[in-house]
Amino acid sequence: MSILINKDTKVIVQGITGRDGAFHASKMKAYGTNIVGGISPGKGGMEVEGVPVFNTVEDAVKATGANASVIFVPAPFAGDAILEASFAGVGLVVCITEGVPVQDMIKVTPVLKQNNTKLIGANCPGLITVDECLIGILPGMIFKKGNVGLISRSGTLTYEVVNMLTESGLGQTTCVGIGGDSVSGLYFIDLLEMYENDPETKAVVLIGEIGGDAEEQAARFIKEKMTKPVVAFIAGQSAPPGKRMGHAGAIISSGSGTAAEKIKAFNEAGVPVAKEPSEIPGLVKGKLGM
Amino acid sequence: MSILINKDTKVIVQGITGRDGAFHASKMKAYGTNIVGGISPGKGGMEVEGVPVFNTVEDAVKATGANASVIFVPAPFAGDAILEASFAGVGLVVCITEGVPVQDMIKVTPVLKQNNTKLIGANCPGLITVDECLIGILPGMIFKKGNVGLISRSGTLTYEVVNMLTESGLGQTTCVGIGGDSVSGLYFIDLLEMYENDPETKAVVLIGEIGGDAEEQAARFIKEKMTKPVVAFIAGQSAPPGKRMGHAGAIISSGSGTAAEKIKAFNEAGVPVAKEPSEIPGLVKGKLGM
Amino acid sequence: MKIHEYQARILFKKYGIPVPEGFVCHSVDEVKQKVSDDDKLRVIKAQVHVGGRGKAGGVKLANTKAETIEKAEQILGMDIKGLTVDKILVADAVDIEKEFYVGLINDRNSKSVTLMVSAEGGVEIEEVAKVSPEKIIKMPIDPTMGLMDWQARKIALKLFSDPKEVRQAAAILVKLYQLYVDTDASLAEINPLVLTPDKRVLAIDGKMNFDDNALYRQPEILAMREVSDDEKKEIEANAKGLSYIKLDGNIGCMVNGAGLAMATMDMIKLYGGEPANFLDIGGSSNPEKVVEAMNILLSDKNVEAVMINIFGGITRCDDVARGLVVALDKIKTDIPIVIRLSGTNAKEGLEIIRETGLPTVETMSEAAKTAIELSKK
Amino acid sequence: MKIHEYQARILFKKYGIPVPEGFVCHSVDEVKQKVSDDDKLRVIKAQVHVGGRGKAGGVKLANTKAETIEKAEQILGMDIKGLTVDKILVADAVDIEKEFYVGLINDRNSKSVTLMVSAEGGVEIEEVAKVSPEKIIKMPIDPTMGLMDWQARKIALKLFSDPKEVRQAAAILVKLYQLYVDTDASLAEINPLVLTPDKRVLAIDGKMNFDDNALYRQPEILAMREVSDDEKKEIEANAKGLSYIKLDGNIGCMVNGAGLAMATMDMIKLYGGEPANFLDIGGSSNPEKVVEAMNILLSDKNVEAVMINIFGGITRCDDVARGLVVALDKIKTDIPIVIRLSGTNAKEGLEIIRETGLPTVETMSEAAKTAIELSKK
Repeated sequence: MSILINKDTKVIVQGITGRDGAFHASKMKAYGTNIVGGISPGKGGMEVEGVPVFNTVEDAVKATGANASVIFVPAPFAGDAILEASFAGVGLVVCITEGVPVQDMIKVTPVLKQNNTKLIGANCPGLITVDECLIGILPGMIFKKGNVGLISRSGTLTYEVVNMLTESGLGQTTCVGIGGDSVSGLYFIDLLEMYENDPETKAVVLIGEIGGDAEEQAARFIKEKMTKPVVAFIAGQSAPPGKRMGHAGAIISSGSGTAAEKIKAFNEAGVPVAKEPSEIPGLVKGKLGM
Repeated sequence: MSILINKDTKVIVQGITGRDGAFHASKMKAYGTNIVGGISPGKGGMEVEGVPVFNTVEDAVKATGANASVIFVPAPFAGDAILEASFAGVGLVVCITEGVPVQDMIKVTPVLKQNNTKLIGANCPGLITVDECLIGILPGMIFKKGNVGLISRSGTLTYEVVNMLTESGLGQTTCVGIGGDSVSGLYFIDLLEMYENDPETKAVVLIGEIGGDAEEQAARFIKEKMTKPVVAFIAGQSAPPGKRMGHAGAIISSGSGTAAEKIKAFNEAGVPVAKEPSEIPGLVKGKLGM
Repeated sequence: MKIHEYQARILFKKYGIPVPEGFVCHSVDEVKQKVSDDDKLRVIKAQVHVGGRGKAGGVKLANTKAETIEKAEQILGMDIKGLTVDKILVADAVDIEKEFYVGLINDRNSKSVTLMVSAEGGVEIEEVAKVSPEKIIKMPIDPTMGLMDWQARKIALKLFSDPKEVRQAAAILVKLYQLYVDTDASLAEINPLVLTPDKRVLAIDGKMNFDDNALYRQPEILAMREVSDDEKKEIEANAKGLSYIKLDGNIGCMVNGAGLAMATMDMIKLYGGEPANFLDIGGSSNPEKVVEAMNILLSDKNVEAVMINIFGGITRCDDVARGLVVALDKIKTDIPIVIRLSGTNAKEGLEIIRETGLPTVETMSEAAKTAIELSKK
Repeated sequence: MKIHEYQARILFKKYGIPVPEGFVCHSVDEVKQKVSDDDKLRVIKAQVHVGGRGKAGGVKLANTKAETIEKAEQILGMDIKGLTVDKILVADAVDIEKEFYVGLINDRNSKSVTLMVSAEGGVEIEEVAKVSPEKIIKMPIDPTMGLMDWQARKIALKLFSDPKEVRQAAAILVKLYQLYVDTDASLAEINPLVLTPDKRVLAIDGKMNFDDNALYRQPEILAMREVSDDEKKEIEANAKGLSYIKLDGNIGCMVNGAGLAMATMDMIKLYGGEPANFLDIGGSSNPEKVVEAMNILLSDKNVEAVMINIFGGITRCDDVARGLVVALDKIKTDIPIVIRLSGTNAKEGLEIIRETGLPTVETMSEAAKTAIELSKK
């Protein structure tokens, strides 16, 4: 078991003829992901990295039965790519693109709800169900099959933590990078609920950062609804207020969204918060009685 | 029985503090319509024609349980008034206002669907279930309780026909003026279906005019789905193409929407079409074997 | 409200829809001044609010400046279906590889703005619709989302295959929709939209109509209005709350309500007469409005008899009658008038009118017959 | 991106949101020139990108022209929280009957633009939110319908009761929302929105921020950008695909990935150091980018040691190492550097770097400790 994706997931790549799209399509294929098609308007009929190209998502879904899509198109076109996938009935859309305007994300939100589409991102590294399916730009080789779930607002920091987990013998079920933008698709709570219902996942690592109150909401959710142990880390404890720390969503505004508030919320929910990333594997092992 | 409205219908008047709103509120009340409230933002708490005024439709619905609304606000605000009523959960909205921009009507259409709101109009005289409920600006005294249903795109022409029906002894169940705009709420087919299902209605008079193909669609519907007799009249047989005959929707464009096409469609569906309004009562009596 | 091609081009440009270079001219002198000296293929097009100008000789090609001036001379002043050409568009002619049709309308059935495209461009789309409707692709547009880029691409992919052409065409569709919605249009056509041999996608001819009910919030569009004398009268009437359309017959009619006004015209025709106009005076019994209406009606010199047809509803016939008496007293005319009142308090109303000696009748058909007879005297 | 109050006023005016008369001045001379001779109450406000200017003395009232000049002299050149005031807004002061707060933000939780209003205007809304959150009315706006008039009226009715005031306030809300969406704003505040004794509703102070990710399609907004020296560096870095924020410490850091960069700063702090910056170089191993990043980093004269922290994912550490070696060879600096590589092919990468003699470590904590030590030498 796993959450969101597995070996049966059929993936299409929107923007497959672009540099990043083509590169990561080949990487995903190499990992074993079932890449069934790519989209590039006017280039339907071509092949890229051995993958058939379609003009529209609708064409691709009709021809291949694709149920997941990953988006590599430039930021000005990413919102529209999400809409196209959603209206074509794709159930899971993963938007890797960085720099998507917030209004575009706000505009897609009611459409996703109406069409029952799950979105990961934008501005995210994607997700992986270890040894089954990798969607996005995650480095597959650092993951190892196991029982830890991981959700993160970050990219390389996630890899750092996964690497530590793997090296300490803690394999993973599904790891999800939900992205660093302020308005995104699935968020901590949505995924925590999925992990809670996934028999294979025994513990969850949550990597938050400054900005917003998603971590506080997650802490409440964990306290009230979760039976499985969660270990957290919050990046940005030393960040000054009012400055956007790279990620569009990583900003302390009007004094709210600080790391201190988030750590306090987790502590109150009985969730241990690692002081530095290298503490995480130990905390997980402690919770699992290992 | 009847369609759409009856003695239990609770009606609010949007724009009750305006000249037309106040005048017709009193006329409707005098007819026996259960007018439970009026709307005028900032004038909540007042009374007009003995009717309590509310600031918003939401307030009025909460306080009175209103399930129908009639709109008398000026054209630039009519679209918004429809939206307000629809979002407040009013099931039937009757928009009397003339001159509502088409884009405003197009914008309300998906909202009406989403909120399950029935709209009559805009640019219509309203509707009446004889001796029970009158919503709009129809002259109540010309109607008489009976078994004929009537649907019309026109105002005074409707009164003319109703008067003839009444004088010839043919009373009515419910008469609906659907309005003369090109994009409107309920249309011929919607209402024909209701009449077909109303046990009290024995025959239907349909008054169409040039423009669009709603009459042709109605003819097809009658042929395929209706068991009750329908008699039709089409205004505008002598109208030149390309000219808007008063009603925004009454225009023959690109040679389509002519009276001849509509009459042909009705003839093919076995619906007798009166050459002049005064023929209508005779045709109805003939169909009813009277 | 209609605008000319040259005006549609101005709006197209504002929204970034590419059109060939061109300008409008009102006289041959202006053509001489504005046309550059270099030889190139130009097209000279009559700017009139009527279809079929091509067949009528209102569109001509020219290779040189001299030829352009010559053709402009031929077209300016020309009569096309009763309209005098008083302005022309002089535009660069472009080489055409393919022609397409693109149109947006307010569709009554889907109750939405509907996009129509066809690979059969450059001809009357109504013809295509009749002969081979399957060649027109229609897509209703959800007003809450507007025309989304992916939808525009999907439609563009039905006409074009090269990615660059698809991109150009899709962008034009999105821009045209935006223009349409922003200006409360009721029709927007690009016919033809062309692909040039050097793979540019261009709007060669444009047509736009606008929703009269929305002009109050479209000052820029309203400023583009150019009206004929007949239209002036219609617009004046509108401003007074009257709805007037001039027709070619000799029986003037004045009615309350648009449907009843149409039925009245039909009745006149049914009994062998010819209506001179459509005239809806609306719902009030205000004598001033009746005076205005009569003045407009009688300004048509073809009118030989007048039929007044009023149904009294909420406004009772006796009130209407009193208004009519006051109004008709103010209007000095020899044209015979017949008055028909029906509905609430019709008897009382007719009584009031009869006292003044004006001819009255009780049914529409009688009124029509009487008016026709009176017109023949 | 932030703009000044005087710039927000320009946008407000463009959208028909009423503001008192006023103008911006960059010098006392300009004030002398622009202020009219008549005596009236004016307000002189420092235009700086920082809150609390009122408390800092950056807002003053004046009754006469002479007084206005005097107050302008006091404010121009003033230091507010480290920022020098180089422009002021001189505006007519208005009598105030009531003050309100109106704000629009992008709300992360409802994933929508959210309207917030409060009858507690004129004070910091964050204070109201903390002390009495029930006094703030919030409404998420459906992006497909926008802020509908009836919704704006409903909200306006919570603040005003007279129909005319409700109408004015509702119109302001709708216009502010339109402005917000049209310009890709991320914050729009009117604080206070006031009711004057003569029952006009006016925007007295305005604040707007914009979504940096959307500036590519907002040329008009981008043209309003006024940046401090620090911000200039950040914007330059951004243009090169780097994300840089200057801080006050002495340990420069260069990291791939925003989350890891934050964690690196935190780590330095955890071990008693002070980070000099946030610097995310993104995902590539391109030596040019590393050179650019190092140049920006070292242009901060406070930097006494540099910590490079790279996690190799898809881009392998050996490739990154080769890039680093090339880049560091180009940069001539005496500032000590410690490099930490982790992830894919970390060992091979570290080996390559060690060959060049640069100090390398294997863990983040070790890297932080080493950098702190090096900075003290």
